[in-house]
Amino acid sequence: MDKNFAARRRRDLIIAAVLAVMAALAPLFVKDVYVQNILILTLMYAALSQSWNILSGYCGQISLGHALYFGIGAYTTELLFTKFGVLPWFGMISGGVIAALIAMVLGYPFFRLRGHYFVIATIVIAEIGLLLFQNWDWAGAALGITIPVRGDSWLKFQFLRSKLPYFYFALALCCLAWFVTWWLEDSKWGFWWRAVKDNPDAAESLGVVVFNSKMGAAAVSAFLVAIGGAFYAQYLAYIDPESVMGFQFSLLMALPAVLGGIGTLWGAVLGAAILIPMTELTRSYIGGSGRGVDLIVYGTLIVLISLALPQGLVSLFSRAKAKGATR
Amino acid sequence: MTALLETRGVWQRFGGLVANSDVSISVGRGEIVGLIGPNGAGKSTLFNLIAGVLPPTQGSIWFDGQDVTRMRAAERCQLGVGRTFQVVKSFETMTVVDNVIVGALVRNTVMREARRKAYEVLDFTGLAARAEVLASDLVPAEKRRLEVARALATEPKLLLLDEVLTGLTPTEAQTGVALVRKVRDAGITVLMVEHVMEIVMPLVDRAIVLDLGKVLVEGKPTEVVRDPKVISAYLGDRHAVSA
Amino acid sequence: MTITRRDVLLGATATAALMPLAARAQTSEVVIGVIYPFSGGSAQQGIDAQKAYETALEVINKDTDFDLPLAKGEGLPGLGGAKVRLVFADHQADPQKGRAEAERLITQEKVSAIIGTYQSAVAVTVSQICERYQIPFVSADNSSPSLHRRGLKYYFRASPHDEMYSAAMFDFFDAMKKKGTKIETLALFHEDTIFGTDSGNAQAKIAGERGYKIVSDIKYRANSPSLSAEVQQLKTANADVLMPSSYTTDGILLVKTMAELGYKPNAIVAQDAGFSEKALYDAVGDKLEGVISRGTFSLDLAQKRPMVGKINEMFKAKSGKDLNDLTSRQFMGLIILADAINRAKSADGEKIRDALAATDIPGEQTIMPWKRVKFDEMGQNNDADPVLLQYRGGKFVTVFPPQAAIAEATWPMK
Amino acid sequence: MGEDAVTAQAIIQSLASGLLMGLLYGLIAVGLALIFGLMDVVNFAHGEFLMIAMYATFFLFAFFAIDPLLSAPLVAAALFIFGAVVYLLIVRFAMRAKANAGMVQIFSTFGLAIVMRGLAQFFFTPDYRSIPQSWLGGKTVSVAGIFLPEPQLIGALVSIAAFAGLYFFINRTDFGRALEATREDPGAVALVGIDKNRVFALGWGLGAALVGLAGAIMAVFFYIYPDVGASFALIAYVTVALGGFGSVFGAFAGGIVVGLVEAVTALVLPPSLKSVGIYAVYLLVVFIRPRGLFGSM
Repeated sequence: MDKNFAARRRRDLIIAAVLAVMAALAPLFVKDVYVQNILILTLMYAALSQSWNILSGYCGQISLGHALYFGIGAYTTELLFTKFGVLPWFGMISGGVIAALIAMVLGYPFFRLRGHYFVIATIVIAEIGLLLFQNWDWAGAALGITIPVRGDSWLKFQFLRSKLPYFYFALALCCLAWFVTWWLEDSKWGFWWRAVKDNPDAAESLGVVVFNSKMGAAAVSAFLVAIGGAFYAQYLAYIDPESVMGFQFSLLMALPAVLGGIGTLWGAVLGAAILIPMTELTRSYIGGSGRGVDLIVYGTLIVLISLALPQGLVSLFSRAKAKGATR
Repeated sequence: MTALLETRGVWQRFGGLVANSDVSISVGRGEIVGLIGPNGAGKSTLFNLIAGVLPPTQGSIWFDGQDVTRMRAAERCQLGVGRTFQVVKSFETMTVVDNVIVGALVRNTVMREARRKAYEVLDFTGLAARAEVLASDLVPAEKRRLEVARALATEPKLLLLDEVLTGLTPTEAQTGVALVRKVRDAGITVLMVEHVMEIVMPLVDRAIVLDLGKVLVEGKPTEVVRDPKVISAYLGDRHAVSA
Repeated sequence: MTITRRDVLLGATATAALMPLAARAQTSEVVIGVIYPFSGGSAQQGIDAQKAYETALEVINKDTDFDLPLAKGEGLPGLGGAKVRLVFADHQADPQKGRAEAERLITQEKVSAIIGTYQSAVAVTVSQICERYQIPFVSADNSSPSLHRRGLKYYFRASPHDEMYSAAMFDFFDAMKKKGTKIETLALFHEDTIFGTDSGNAQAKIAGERGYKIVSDIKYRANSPSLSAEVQQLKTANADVLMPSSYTTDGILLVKTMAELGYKPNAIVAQDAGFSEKALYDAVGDKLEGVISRGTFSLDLAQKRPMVGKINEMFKAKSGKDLNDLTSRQFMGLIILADAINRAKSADGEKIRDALAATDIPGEQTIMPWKRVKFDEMGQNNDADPVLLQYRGGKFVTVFPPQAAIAEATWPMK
Repeated sequence: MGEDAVTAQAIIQSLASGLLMGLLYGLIAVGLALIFGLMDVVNFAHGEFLMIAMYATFFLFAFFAIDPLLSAPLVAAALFIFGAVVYLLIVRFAMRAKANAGMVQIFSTFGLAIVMRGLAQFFFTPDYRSIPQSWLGGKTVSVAGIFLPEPQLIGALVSIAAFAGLYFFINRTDFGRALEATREDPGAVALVGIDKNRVFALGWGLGAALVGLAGAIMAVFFYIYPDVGASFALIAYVTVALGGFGSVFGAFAGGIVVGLVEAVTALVLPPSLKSVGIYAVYLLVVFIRPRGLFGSM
């Protein structure tokens, strides 16, 4: 039994390594920048969703307000860069730390809330953040911040035409988020989180400090999401409150994990790999009609997947495996 | 030698309702103590006060020579108080062994150690064959057993059992009784709450009877069952007698 | 007739594969990317824009006898009669999506230039991408003044921005004051987006310079469920002129709420947007008799220039609406862009850019009341004169500036 | 002195407008509260239900010249059917999910919201509609300089009547009792021969009908387009959560609180931040009472 478990962990790691290498080689074959852009977004949302999954999937605290941390990452990086000349690499880390701190401060009152009260509180706090940035003149208010792009530079993490640096950063972020999840899954924290999600009272009786567990999950999750936000800001070279803190980001972080399989190691990656190219392609190739057909397709898919596969697309794989095992 | 667990003049009030009034009990090391009483006697409240679910309104609770009155459940667990729940609270989406690992992590920070410990406890409680099954797929008796296994994995000095034997078939109850003895033989003190006297009396070394939130009688089970106060308390509660 | 996306894709790939780069300059068609919101809250603007561009395309590609660049004869004579083809893309009001679509249009569809975008935030990222790929971006209908001040080489805007519009409003106030009308206090009412913020800032600045007192400066959240509190404050301030910068939705709610709370200002001078939309007047036109909106287009021009009326008919046949401030700018934007491509005699971005920079079209050869089209070093046309239009008896009448006006402004409004 | 009078009047006007709007918020939100109370499901397509109701009112007006006041019952009836159908086609299956039940509910109704927006755009075009002339539209009652717009005034009365009716219905009718019983123990009612699915479908119908009523009144003074629901969705959720999920009276109280807080915030902060006031009050309330004002603990 014990060996099965170790073998499964090793297998996951090997699959991830193979996928990462394959992804790293993809730009050799994909020269089209439009497709490269889709790949970058897919990797970014996979990373974001994987990070969201830590708090909401593993620890069970469903947040629909992670856009707040995404926006904080983006704004910290770009405010530091444009106002004080701080390199985005430092800004990125600062953004992550600030987001983690804010997540913990918010955690104090928030983690007393349960169920829908918690979900709505997360939506509301992100909305407050959005409104504050929208009215904060020093941070550009609605006009946002345009990042001056002067030329290719690793130091400033900006590139005129080449998408490869962004691609590899997104890939690295995705690998990092996946690896953190993989590592935490078989750790004290991972077990605590799942216990807290399933039954906080029982967890408490087994020596799990439920509150601290939630705080830990929130901090890790917010940190990684903020790094994603910083990346997005650098990639876009322009941010405004709506386009980095809008509710749609909170949803886009949750959706891949939910569709792929919430609280699972592979759910977020699988979900993003299907969802993001689909949204991009439906918009590009049927969205121009102005008839809303892309919305109909997209929405129907969400309804169908969530009804047919409540445990997400990964359950297709485990089902197949379970069949194989009984044979 | 001091008692392992002591409650000193514990009161618990819920609004106007007094659930425990001036309860002072003690549990010695290596004992199996039964906490019994009719419905509404305040057993569960006292149990929860000892487990640290909520602090008492008044009085103090001492464990292993320490005042734990203000400690939360998780901290008491770290000191060596393990408990089960009357209504089972398994981690339904986790496997049986993973459930137990959560408990084992209190004393083992290295995952490999915790896992080894978990399998050890599963062997001890006779659940080893079900280790890889999801907790939600267990039958009720197995779930009760899992509760005990999880608590044992925390390597407690005191194990609090909340009606683990109630509602089981005679055979299941027999296995349960055997398990409790085995636990005591392993050197763990047991405090068990039971509603129905017949099941526990042969098992416990000492029984404490609560009625109307107060300690009514305390002593050897054979003496307690014959005590007229106990009989009248239980007679007032027909339900228990017929059960 | 619609060309499916796949056809376009196949076509573009085939073209790219079969022709060496040099030969492509002599291609028989020039592709221009058009980026608008086609889904989401402002999809209607995208759909209207599409009709305006299709109208312009007809003028360019077919033989018409308007006094517009490229109207006579078919296609672009400078490229051997090459036809212009448009590729539409949906940005859903999201700067990231706008950017992705711009990149796709440039690299996959091989567009020679891009035109768009309605939302200013999207214009920011789209123009950045165009700059990186050295493809001209024509900002047809964005009015945010910050757009052309970013040192971009490939950015062009033929129509006025909000500072020019606002200046025109204050010129009008000055003129009215000279005639003895009392205009001392102003109330600003603008939404919290780029458009509203820029507009509000510009108006506050000019008001300060010219000695008008702003008694109420209300920034509100776009698409709020209620504007009662805001209107209440406007009513309390009771300024001589109310100056709203709102899109259609909030415009409708504003006017209805004003009526409900019994607020009737002496005059409303609006920063276009919602106040040039048919939907707004369908909804609350009866309460807007005498409202003044800035614009850069007026159907009155048809009296002087008959082609304006004819082009309006062409557009109306497609969309069921009259040309308005937005759709006229979109129409003109494409004509100006196509004219530059024609003069560049090339589909190459850099050559088109140089041709755009050299543009000099006299005002008479546009459908606008402009002096001419000539871009400054930042790509802004400073000769695009705004006009002020007053809504009277169900249509707009030009009331300012005097050279374009066909009537005196009615003040106060009814 | 004169200044003060103006200010006092402005404050009273703000509070009056806030109260009227609040009662409407309550009416918009109560369907959500009802459905949640019945079966612990939050309908994330609630804003889109409102949108459909507004379109229905608009088309009844545009094609048959039926005034919104008259069409309100028709719209409510249509929404009743719509709500029941949504339950039978989607929510019923969402509730069967063994794992991640909460997630499945959230995202299946959320997906439905996107589909509804897409369909609205497809069939009704994204153009902005509104009802230019109606019996109530643009009319105002003025009392001592305080203006009470008739659409909102009637809306507030309808809201109070609806809440009273709902109270009566839940407490005094057989179906209401069945609803209560099912909510307390869906397993047990099956034993008494009540079909759980039927009760739930009717509950969804009733919830949707109430939104229908709200939509018909909103259509008098609000604009209509496919995304209009988004403006109200979050307000409705906050209203329900503030009052306490599942509590019909809570939705009523929550609506009033939201309306008043919105009005007061706009007096003290820049109006663009007025929803911050609502959100802050929500957070404050749930930090003190984690189940909202009237939620059961």
